[in-house]
Amino acid sequence: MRQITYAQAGLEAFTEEMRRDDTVFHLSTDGPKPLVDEFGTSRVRSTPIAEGALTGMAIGAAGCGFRPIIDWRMVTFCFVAMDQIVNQASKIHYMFGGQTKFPILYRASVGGGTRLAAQHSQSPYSMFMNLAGLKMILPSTPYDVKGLLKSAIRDDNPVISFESTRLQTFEGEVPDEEYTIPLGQADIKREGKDVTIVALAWLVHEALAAAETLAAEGIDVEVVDPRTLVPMDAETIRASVRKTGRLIVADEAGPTAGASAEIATLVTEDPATFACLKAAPKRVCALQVPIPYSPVLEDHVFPDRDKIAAGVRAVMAN
Amino acid sequence: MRQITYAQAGLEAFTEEMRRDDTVFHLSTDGPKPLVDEFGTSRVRSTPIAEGALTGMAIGAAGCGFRPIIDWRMVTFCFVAMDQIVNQASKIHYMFGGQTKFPILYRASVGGGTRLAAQHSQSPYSMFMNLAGLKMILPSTPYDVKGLLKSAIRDDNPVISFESTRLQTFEGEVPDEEYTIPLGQADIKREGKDVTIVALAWLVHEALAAAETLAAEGIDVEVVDPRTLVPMDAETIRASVRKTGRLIVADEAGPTAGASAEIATLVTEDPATFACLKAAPKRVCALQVPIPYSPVLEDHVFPDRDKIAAGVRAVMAN
Amino acid sequence: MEITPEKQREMLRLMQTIRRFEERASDDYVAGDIHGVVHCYIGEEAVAVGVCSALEREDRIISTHRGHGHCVAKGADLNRMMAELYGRETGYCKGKGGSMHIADFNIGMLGANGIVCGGLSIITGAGLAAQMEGKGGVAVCFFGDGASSAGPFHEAMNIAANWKLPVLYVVENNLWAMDTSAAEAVSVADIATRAAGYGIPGVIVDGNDVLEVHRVASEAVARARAGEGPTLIECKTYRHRRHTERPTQSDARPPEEIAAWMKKDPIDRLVAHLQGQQGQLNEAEWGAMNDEIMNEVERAVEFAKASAFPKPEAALDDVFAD
Amino acid sequence: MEITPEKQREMLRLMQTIRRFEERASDDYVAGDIHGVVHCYIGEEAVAVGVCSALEREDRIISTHRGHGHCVAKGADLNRMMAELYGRETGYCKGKGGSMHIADFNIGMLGANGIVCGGLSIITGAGLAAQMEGKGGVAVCFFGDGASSAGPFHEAMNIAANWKLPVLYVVENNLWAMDTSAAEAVSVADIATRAAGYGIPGVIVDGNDVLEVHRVASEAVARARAGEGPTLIECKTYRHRRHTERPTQSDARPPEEIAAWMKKDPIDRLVAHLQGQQGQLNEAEWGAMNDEIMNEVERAVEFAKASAFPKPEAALDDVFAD
Ligand SMILES: Cc1ncc(C[n+]2csc(CCOP(=O)(O)OP(=O)(O)O)c2C)c(N)n1
Ligand SMILES: Cc1ncc(C[n+]2csc(CCOP(=O)(O)OP(=O)(O)O)c2C)c(N)n1
Ligand SMILES: [Mg+2]
Ligand SMILES: [Mg+2]
Repeated sequence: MRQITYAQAGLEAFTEEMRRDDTVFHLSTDGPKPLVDEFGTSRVRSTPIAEGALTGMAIGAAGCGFRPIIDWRMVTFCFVAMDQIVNQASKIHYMFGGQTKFPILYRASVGGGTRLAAQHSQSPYSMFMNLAGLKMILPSTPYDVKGLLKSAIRDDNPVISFESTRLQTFEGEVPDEEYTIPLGQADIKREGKDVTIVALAWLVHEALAAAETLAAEGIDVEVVDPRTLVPMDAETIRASVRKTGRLIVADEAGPTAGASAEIATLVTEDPATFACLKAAPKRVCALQVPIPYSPVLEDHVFPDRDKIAAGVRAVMAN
Repeated sequence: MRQITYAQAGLEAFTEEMRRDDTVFHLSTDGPKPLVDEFGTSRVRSTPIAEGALTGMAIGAAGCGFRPIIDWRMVTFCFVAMDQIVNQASKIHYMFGGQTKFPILYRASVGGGTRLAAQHSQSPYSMFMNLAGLKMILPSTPYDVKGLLKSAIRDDNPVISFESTRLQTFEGEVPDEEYTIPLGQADIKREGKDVTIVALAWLVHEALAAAETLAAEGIDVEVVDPRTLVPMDAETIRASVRKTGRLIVADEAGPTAGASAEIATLVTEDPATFACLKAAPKRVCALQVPIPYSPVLEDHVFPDRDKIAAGVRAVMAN
Repeated sequence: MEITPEKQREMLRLMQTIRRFEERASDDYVAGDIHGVVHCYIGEEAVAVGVCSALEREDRIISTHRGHGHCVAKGADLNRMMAELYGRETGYCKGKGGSMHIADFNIGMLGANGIVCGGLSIITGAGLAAQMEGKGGVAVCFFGDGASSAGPFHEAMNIAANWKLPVLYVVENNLWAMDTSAAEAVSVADIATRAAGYGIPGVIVDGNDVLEVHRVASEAVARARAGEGPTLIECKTYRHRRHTERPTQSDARPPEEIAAWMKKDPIDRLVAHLQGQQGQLNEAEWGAMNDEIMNEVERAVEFAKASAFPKPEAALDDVFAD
Repeated sequence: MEITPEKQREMLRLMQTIRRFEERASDDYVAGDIHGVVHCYIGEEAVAVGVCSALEREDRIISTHRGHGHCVAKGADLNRMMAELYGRETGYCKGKGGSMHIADFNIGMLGANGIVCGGLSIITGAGLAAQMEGKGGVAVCFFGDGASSAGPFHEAMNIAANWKLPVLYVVENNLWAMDTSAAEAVSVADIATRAAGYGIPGVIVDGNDVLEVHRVASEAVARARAGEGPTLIECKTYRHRRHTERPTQSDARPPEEIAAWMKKDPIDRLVAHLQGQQGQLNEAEWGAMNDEIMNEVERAVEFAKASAFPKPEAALDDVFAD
């Protein structure tokens, strides 16, 4: 099968969906050239630097029957749009009693490792998870990003796509044929029986690398990729932990009230799964600090395959 | 000892600290009358409805040696200020290498039960917990709110005080003498040996009421009030659970990636505490929905003493 | 452009409907049948009615926390409005929204909004939708003097001006934002002044003169439909009542100021106009119109009271569309 | 007010220092010694230097993602700047900030800022602090044409105007925000036009003429110190380079436009001015000044390279002040 990058796969999803449905349009600062070239500046608009306005405009246009895509670019820039996200987009369908649909795709890059320091290195998806009313995807492969983005664009709700900066150039197999991946289905990226690593985004690949190392040590690791954060496929994760009895959650975000805390709690609060736990669950996350610039500092902050492997060994020792 | 309301206790904290320190000043839409009367409109300013500007202005003034208090009023209104909170206030001390202090108090009311519907009924503290660089208090009594607010105003960092709407008129003992409560110390509001309820804000009182009911059923409940969300006093909570072996977390916010998930995970990920757990921990939280207006709907959404008691019974049955 | 006497009487009927509806809502709020908060539009009716009577059903509007007037002016059903205030399942939002969140997308009413300045970006998106639809539709944003100092105002005006979006930005300058005066909060005397900074027309109008409001709005609508872009319309008006109907609600406004504005009541003014110069409304007709409106409001209350509360479990519905 | 030849030469020295510092930073970035991203100010030096030379050390400024120029103009130490770019513990931020976050509160430099329009509210707070301190201090905000379309601009201008805060809002209109032109993004030809909407002076100045910038800034500073409130100053200028120094960085600007602006280079212009009419700088002096600056930059690089990287565990420090 052909190999394309994660970034290319995302672009394909947008292109195909814009061809398929005239009501899809795209707003962002500096509209992406391939989309402008194909669809023109009326459907692919370069905007002033006013992400709050764009985010709200999407709501208005969606309520009028369109399917806007708003690319915030870095997740950092969506914080100027937080009122529109928290107070409007996440609640509007509900507080109006479901009378109208608001199909919107918001898109943001997340993560660090780029030496861009605190403001430009963030993975704040859990902030949005606590809200009710937003769906969220966090794909880890070119295949997943394309299939999930297509479902997200077709979904009748506001969906945020968080896409890892570190994965933009990552290559993987993507079929020529059309396909979609339903929101809310976790994917078991590797089967194993001794310990479950629930890994998010870039850390899926670090977890798979750690699994190789650990296999050589006789530890058989299962790697589960939730792919969608809301709705979360708790059952796939719990079933894995019921099988292995051990849980590691690996996330590029800090641990505190993170997606990692939610995943750990979904596992431990389920009595049947709790009963199968052989050891305390463990989060392998970024240190709970803003992200520093200097390479020596930044590398110290983020989890990676070695820290995951160390976490697994610790959990196996319990 | 004299009894005063939660709201009055907060006002006393502000008044005393403004008397004590000339660099403390106050910005909000519609400046509070008692403070305006005592300190004048230069130190207690009524502002245009531009919470983003106020939030950022606090950073600038703090960096110049002042100790601003910004009252966002409802937490809802701080989402227009989220860029200043997330990208500036939480990171600025760190990303500038600690060269200057930014002592700021941000204040917000949280919670529901007021029939104000989705936009005006929110408890989103966990959104801020995932950030690093902000301290946060969530007091449950007049005594705590006064003592914690005084510490927060004196703290050299940005601190957010989340104050429960339902508690504004709640009365409790507050001494005439000056006192402060250090940030980061949980308080055991009731001792017990069978089950630990970690309850937040208004739910502390619901948990205490549930504890009375359960005592009659022979269940001895310990109620722990973290009081401060960041830094969280994990050790007091863990020690309680090591004693009781059972954990309920009661929160007016929705569960997903909430403070409740963090507290549950702090307990379960600690091997020594995990080893003492006799049952799966349980969250008793709001339903994961925006808050509806109609009383029948709203009452269905929030946790209360009955739901807490039911949660305890379920955990005891495991 | 002449406004026919029929149309003027229709405007009067809508203005009086807003007033009677809200008087009743306030009473029932204080009595405990309506919950949360109620913000009355009374005194400002000429703005909503003057503007909306310049629109077609297909045109879209967005409102504020003070939203009943805009709903009624755009043609909303009083029964479903009142049922929403009463928290019943027959309400516009099935009881999920209440006073601050009434919407009716079928009549182009994109919702009241509890966030000050929260509607500006949303309606600008509706303006973009209208432009992309290419059917000559128009979008109208109502907002307060208080909202005009918030950032989203600036972003929306700049974008709408850039793209010549068919939007009317109607600022209801009632001189106060809660207890803060526009004189304190807004750095210029006239908010319409700010239009020049976006290269678009800024018009000031007596917001208590429904015919003037209608005229100004009609011109802006014509500009918008012709593809000439947005207009900022500042309506000078006043609320007769405190910020909310809460019995504890403070009010910092000078009594003389209130008294002076009560004399400029927009309904009295239109009645006088119709009765006087034109002789188009006699006392009996006006009385009959008022009775009819009172009946309509009463029927709305009865409808609300006869309607069921939603089932508690309905709280779990409508989080997501499926 | 005359600007003495000494002062003009000092301005020249600062402008040339900015340029040489950034040329070197760019080289070392491409070579891989500096990480993340570097935005060069080259071409716009007259703005930072013209404005900052109208300030006292106690006055405060805030900057943008394109911040080196403002740092140097306000008197920052090249060694600590370069060490920060190199990610060393001797850097201004101990290696935590990098190019986008250099600050030096001791000289009133409140920081570069990676968020477009992120500085406006912060500096307005510094303006409030200056007003409350009552020592006649002034606060200056540098920001781009792109930033001027964002909401915080509006909120800050309105508040500063209301409270007559001693603030200069200096918009560096370099005609582009990344690949989007001001012509597309800003709905008026001159951003300074917007000042009228706040009731404050709006001044347009040739941002490549350091003496004119200095004159305009001095007037605004005098107004601010006298308690007369803020001024919006629009400096028309241009960046010589692409948005960032990333080898892959796109550039949508027409080559002719770039070429035309290269001819208006602010440094060439001041050199010609000093050499020509006034005869205040001969070729040898200029050469010597340049050599000195090159040495200073070289020493900064040596300082940076000789400095240690922070210890990895230092990542855990400075989350909170204690
Ligand atoms: C962002 C935000 N801040 C504060 C509030 C609280 N609030 C509700 S209405 C109001 C005053 C609004 O004044 P204005 O815009 O003039 O409208 P009016 O009430 O006069 O119709 C305020 C401050 C809010 N709803 N949203
Ligand atoms: C809120 C926000 N949105 C987007 C960006 C990405 N970004 C960085 S610089 C820039 C262009 C800024 O243009 P301008 O303000 O004119 O400054 P210039 O680069 O021309 O100096 C953009 C869009 C950002 N940093 N912050
Ligand atoms: Mg008002
Ligand atoms: Mg620019």
